[in-house]
Amino acid sequence: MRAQQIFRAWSPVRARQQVAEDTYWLELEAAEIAAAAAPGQFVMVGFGMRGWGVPFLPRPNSVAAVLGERIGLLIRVFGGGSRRLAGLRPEDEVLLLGPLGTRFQLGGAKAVLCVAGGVGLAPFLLLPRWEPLKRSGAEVRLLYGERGAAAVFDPDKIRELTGLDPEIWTEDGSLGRQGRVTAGLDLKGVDLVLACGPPPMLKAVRALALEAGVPCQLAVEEHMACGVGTCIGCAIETVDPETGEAGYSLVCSDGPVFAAERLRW
Amino acid sequence: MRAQQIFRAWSPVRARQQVAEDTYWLELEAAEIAAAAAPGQFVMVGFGMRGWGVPFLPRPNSVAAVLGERIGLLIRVFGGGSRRLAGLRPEDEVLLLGPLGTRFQLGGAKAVLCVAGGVGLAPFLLLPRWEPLKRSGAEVRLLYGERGAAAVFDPDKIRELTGLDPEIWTEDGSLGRQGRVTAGLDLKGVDLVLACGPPPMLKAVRALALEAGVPCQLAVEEHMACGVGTCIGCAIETVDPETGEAGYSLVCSDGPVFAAERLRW
Amino acid sequence: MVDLSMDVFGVEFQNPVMLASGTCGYGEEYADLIAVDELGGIVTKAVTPEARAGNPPVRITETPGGMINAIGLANVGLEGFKREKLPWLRDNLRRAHVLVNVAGWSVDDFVKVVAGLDEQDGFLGYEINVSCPNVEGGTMFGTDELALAQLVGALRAATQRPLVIKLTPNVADIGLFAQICEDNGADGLSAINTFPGMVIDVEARRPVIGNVTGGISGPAIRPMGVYATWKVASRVELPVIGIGGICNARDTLEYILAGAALVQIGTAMFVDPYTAPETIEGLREICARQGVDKLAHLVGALEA
Amino acid sequence: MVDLSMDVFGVEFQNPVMLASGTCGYGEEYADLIAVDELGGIVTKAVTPEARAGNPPVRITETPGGMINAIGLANVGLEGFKREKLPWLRDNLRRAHVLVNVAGWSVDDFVKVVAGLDEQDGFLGYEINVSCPNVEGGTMFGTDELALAQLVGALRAATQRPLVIKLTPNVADIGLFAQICEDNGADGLSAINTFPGMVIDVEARRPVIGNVTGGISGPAIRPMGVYATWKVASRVELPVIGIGGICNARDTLEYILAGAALVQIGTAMFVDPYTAPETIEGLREICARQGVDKLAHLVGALEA
Ligand SMILES: Cc1cc2nc3c(=O)[nH]c(=O)nc-3n(C[C@H](O)[C@H](O)[C@H](O)COP(=O)(O)OP(=O)(O)OC[C@H]3O[C@@H](n4cnc5c(N)ncnc54)[C@H](O)[C@@H]3O)c2cc1C
Ligand SMILES: Cc1cc2nc3c(=O)[nH]c(=O)nc-3n(C[C@H](O)[C@H](O)[C@H](O)COP(=O)(O)OP(=O)(O)OC[C@H]3O[C@@H](n4cnc5c(N)ncnc54)[C@H](O)[C@@H]3O)c2cc1C
Ligand SMILES: Cc1cc2nc3c(=O)[nH]c(=O)nc-3n(C[C@H](O)[C@H](O)[C@H](O)COP(=O)(O)O)c2cc1C
Ligand SMILES: Cc1cc2nc3c(=O)[nH]c(=O)nc-3n(C[C@H](O)[C@H](O)[C@H](O)COP(=O)(O)O)c2cc1C
Ligand code: FES
Ligand code: FES
Repeated sequence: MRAQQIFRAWSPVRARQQVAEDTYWLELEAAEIAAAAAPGQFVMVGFGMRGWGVPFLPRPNSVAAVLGERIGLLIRVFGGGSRRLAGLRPEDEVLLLGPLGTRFQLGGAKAVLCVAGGVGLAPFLLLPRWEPLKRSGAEVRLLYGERGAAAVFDPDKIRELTGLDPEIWTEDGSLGRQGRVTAGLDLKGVDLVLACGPPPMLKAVRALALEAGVPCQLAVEEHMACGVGTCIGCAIETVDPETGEAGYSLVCSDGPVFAAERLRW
Repeated sequence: MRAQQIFRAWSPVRARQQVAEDTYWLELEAAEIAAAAAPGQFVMVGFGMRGWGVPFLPRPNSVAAVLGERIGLLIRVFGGGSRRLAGLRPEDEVLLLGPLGTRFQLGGAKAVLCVAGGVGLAPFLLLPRWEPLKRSGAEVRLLYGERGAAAVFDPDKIRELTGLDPEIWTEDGSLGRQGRVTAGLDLKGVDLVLACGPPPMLKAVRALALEAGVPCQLAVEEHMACGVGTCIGCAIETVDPETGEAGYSLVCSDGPVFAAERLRW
Repeated sequence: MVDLSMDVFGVEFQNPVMLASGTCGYGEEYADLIAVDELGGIVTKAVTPEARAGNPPVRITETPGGMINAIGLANVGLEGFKREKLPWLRDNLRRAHVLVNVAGWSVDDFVKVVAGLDEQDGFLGYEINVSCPNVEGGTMFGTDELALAQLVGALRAATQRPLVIKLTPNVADIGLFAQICEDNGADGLSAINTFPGMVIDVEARRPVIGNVTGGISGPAIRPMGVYATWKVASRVELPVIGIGGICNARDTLEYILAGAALVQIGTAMFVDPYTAPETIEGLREICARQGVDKLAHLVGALEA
Repeated sequence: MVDLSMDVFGVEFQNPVMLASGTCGYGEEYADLIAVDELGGIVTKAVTPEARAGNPPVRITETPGGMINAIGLANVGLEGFKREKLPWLRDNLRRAHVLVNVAGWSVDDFVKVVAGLDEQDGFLGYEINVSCPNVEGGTMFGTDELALAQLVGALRAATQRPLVIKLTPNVADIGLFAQICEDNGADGLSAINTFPGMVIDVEARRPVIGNVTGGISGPAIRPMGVYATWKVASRVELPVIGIGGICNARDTLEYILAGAALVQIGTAMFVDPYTAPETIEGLREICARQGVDKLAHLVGALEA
């Protein structure tokens, strides 16, 4: 039996809105998942056996908000699956499975640096739901990088959802500071780094944190089918930090949040 | 080269409405097809390569109305394909190919009896667009049978679309006369019978008409892929009325309207 | 009340719906999502003599109407299975039957697993994976008449338990391979395993799958699975377990009419973990509507 | 300007996109819908020595991500083809190349068609259908090593024109059959034809298809087709024509990267007759974006 119960539910779309270039905000009614989800966790979003097509398999997406009995998803269009999700309208229903996977672990950290690349922003939008953080009163900084201004999720909306003032970086300098978000990585005084975004970004964050000796957790992605550990499909190379032994872990159930030193990168 | 040009066009849904049990009325904007379609002809309705799934192949559907630049379709839900068509909403687009197939032939007929079973009503709703009929001023009667009242397309709407007063038959007697529509087949004074509906009905109409020596044309159905005669998939058994030789004809291009005596039933 | 039970391998299956090997872990993984013990049964992930880490990522991706997988037979191995997995199956599945899927690269490998498990409790019999297209050489037994005959014979000598051979569709005449299994003492046949396939990332100009090729499963292969089941059931007397793209009760009936006494659901469980219980419910409804009081009467009832 | 041309069989194809046999009639049927002469080429519906009426209905139905067909090689026959179809091809296709698909039930049948056509104008060469799973015995050449070798040898002796053998995927090792074709004088290979399949109407308890079984095509089989193309191209030197589930330029590139010099689009033309011209346009766009100035450079460029 798992530590946390997994819910499976047909879930009506309640709101959908374009929030940036190729990027959409979806709100789904899913009371049980909303009540249980924590930052870092995800849901599998699919169409069950009703009207399947593209996508056939459900798609993993981070829980990006809990708004009463709704969850919010931040979806960027890559291929056919995310395109269909982005095109959903109120009246439509999706099949949800969740909450799934591991969560960020605060431990005793007092100064947390969150690094988001692209829609890797999603799990950090859920920070207000992080119980350990509320209890500890730790300080949180959020860095958020995108290619250009058109792709940036509205900073005001980020403030509204999280209470945090995001520090924005764009590669072309069209908004916020120019450069990659990893260029702004000042780990002084930081005692926990959390990151989510494209692999090159995660690798850079990981290298900087390991070098600085700052604890670091990364939320990673891999192709998934089941989302619950039965298909053994979402393997990622890891090392056992104690024995140094290399092997595979499952992103859906051992992750998506991994301690930086566990990833064999 | 074909006698009539075939158009292929992405076509926006302009209206959709449930009109009877499991039965929907769709209006699609398709100016070229609207301008050219004649009673008996059909369109292939599909989703192209965008978001395919179920249905994968397009589905044949009779042109049931021409309303300015729109065509109307009368769709009854049987399986996954018709269910998706029935669920379309304004904003959605479908891929249309048409007009396809043969049309009813009036010849010199002066008294035409139309026999419709179920959504076999569709081609007769297009009768106002039948040029030869308009010119000839022939008299038309429309018999329309359904299982029960819940399935009947509103007689007022039929009047509005066609100017005809349908004679309604239901198997359970819940509306109009009780019985099968073929029970009401009085061929006295009739010099042309047109029929569309389920095969048992068509066979009954055919037998009665052949017996009475009244010319009869049937609009038939068969599974289709291409709709334009390339796949040779929609074969139906026919006889050459002159040589008596048996063989196959293609419903999509030799039909869907066949002279009763050509069908090997 | 419709009777969905099937008498196969000398025992009663409460219904014909099993979960396919590699798609339900060792049962426990679905235990908090569905009532596993209400199913006809489950087939475990393949067990090999030693534990295996499996293939490098990417291991799975979607294909039209299905998916491709190259897990590489990642599994806990014979000892791991006995220690970590079998106890749960023994303690929790009272009515659902368990087949242990066995894979290997030599007759010895297969015999080692079967011999190592045969005295244990908690499972009914074996499903022999002679067709996994993912691991080099693994496809051999399933497409080589002589090797298959030897393997089945050796396994028959090693166990009295139900011995089911899982056929690969990747042959010209699947009936012939079914016949070989029957002639050499198998108790049943599963049809089908996945088709070899490949997906290419045209931007990176590389195969998407780490292992380059993988196996195709899901609805896309359902008509091939129904065909194979019909071919096999027409050829041999052994019970057939139909597999491939089953998503619901209607699909299950296709296989049963084609001659399957049991079926397995795989990929569709990823689309919706309720697929298996809803399929059982759906079988009850269709049988009731069609006036069928015992589903077993429909096995092979196709009029063709 | 991107160069999409391919030099194959000693001639230049203006682009690699052909229409597959049985899905474009004899070309004329699509002539008022698309500019057929702008394509790389077309493959005709199978031609047999005598005209054939084909199988009883139902001949086609949809399957998940594809379709099943059992047309039964309905065609106008050798004389009908020469009289009614070839003139149109000769008069209307100046740049698109034509392969005549040939089917039969004996070496003689095939030779008869090839010998009967060889002196005619209006086509480039032959595609030999040794794999049609619809007509009894028709599958034989494609799955029987000896019969295939004899057939290819006999046809080689009968013509100097390009001789392309269309392989069936219904074998354990398609590379082996490609090798046999190469060894016996073929000029090219088409991969793949359809997979045998079956669809059952569970209410009527009958096969949906009049012929009971049929061939599965469409996107559902694309990963199998890419795999087969890669296997064949890795095994032989002959040019390969990739077929199976191609819907657009991206899919075409999968086949080209796997080793195909040409491709054929079949089922997708039913979904949208503009598929072929849009695929050619799409190839231009992708090449331009990727900085590829000559598409031929990508043939077999997969890094695996
Ligand atoms: C734990 C987790 C959380 C995620 N959260 C979000 C989120 O909040 N917002 C968001 O926009 N995206 C998120 N993603 C990525 C999202 O799942 C992919 O963008 C999506 O699967 C791509 O599907 P597609 O059909 O659009 O693309 P395609 O490229 O057409 O997909 C083809 C196949 O590749 C797989 N695939 C492709 N890219 C990825 C990827 N990056 N990760 C996993 N599988 C992939 C698909 O699942 C599918 O099987 C998350 C992924 C994971 C694993
Ligand atoms: C010329 C013509 C005109 C038609 N006009 C109308 C119309 O105006 N309104 C309407 O509601 N229906 C009409 N039909 C029938 C309609 O095409 C079918 O109901 C529809 O194809 C069923 O598809 P499905 O996916 O809902 O059913 P499914 O049973 O899931 O379809 C499975 C497969 O069978 C084929 N199929 C099933 N039934 C039929 C059928 N009766 N005819 C042809 N193919 C079938 C489908 O095309 C598909 O390939 C017409 C058919 C033809 C040939
Ligand atoms: C992720 C995955 C893993 C699989 N692993 C195994 C395996 O270990 N042993 C085996 O015999 N079959 C394995 N299979 C094949 C399935 O058991 C089944 O035969 C196949 O998927 C077809 O059924 P489906 O279309 O319902 O999925 C696997 C399939 C998938 C999708
Ligand atoms: C309706 C239909 C008819 C076909 N007829 C032939 C044929 O006569 N000869 C042949 O070699 N292949 C025939 N095929 C196979 C196709 O040429 C092609 O190999 C197959 O459909 C796979 O390609 P696709 O997935 O793009 O359709 C036919 C396919 C279909 C769908
Ligand atoms: S997605 Fe199936 S094991 Fe992780
Ligand atoms: S539907 Fe293709 S020939 Fe009629």
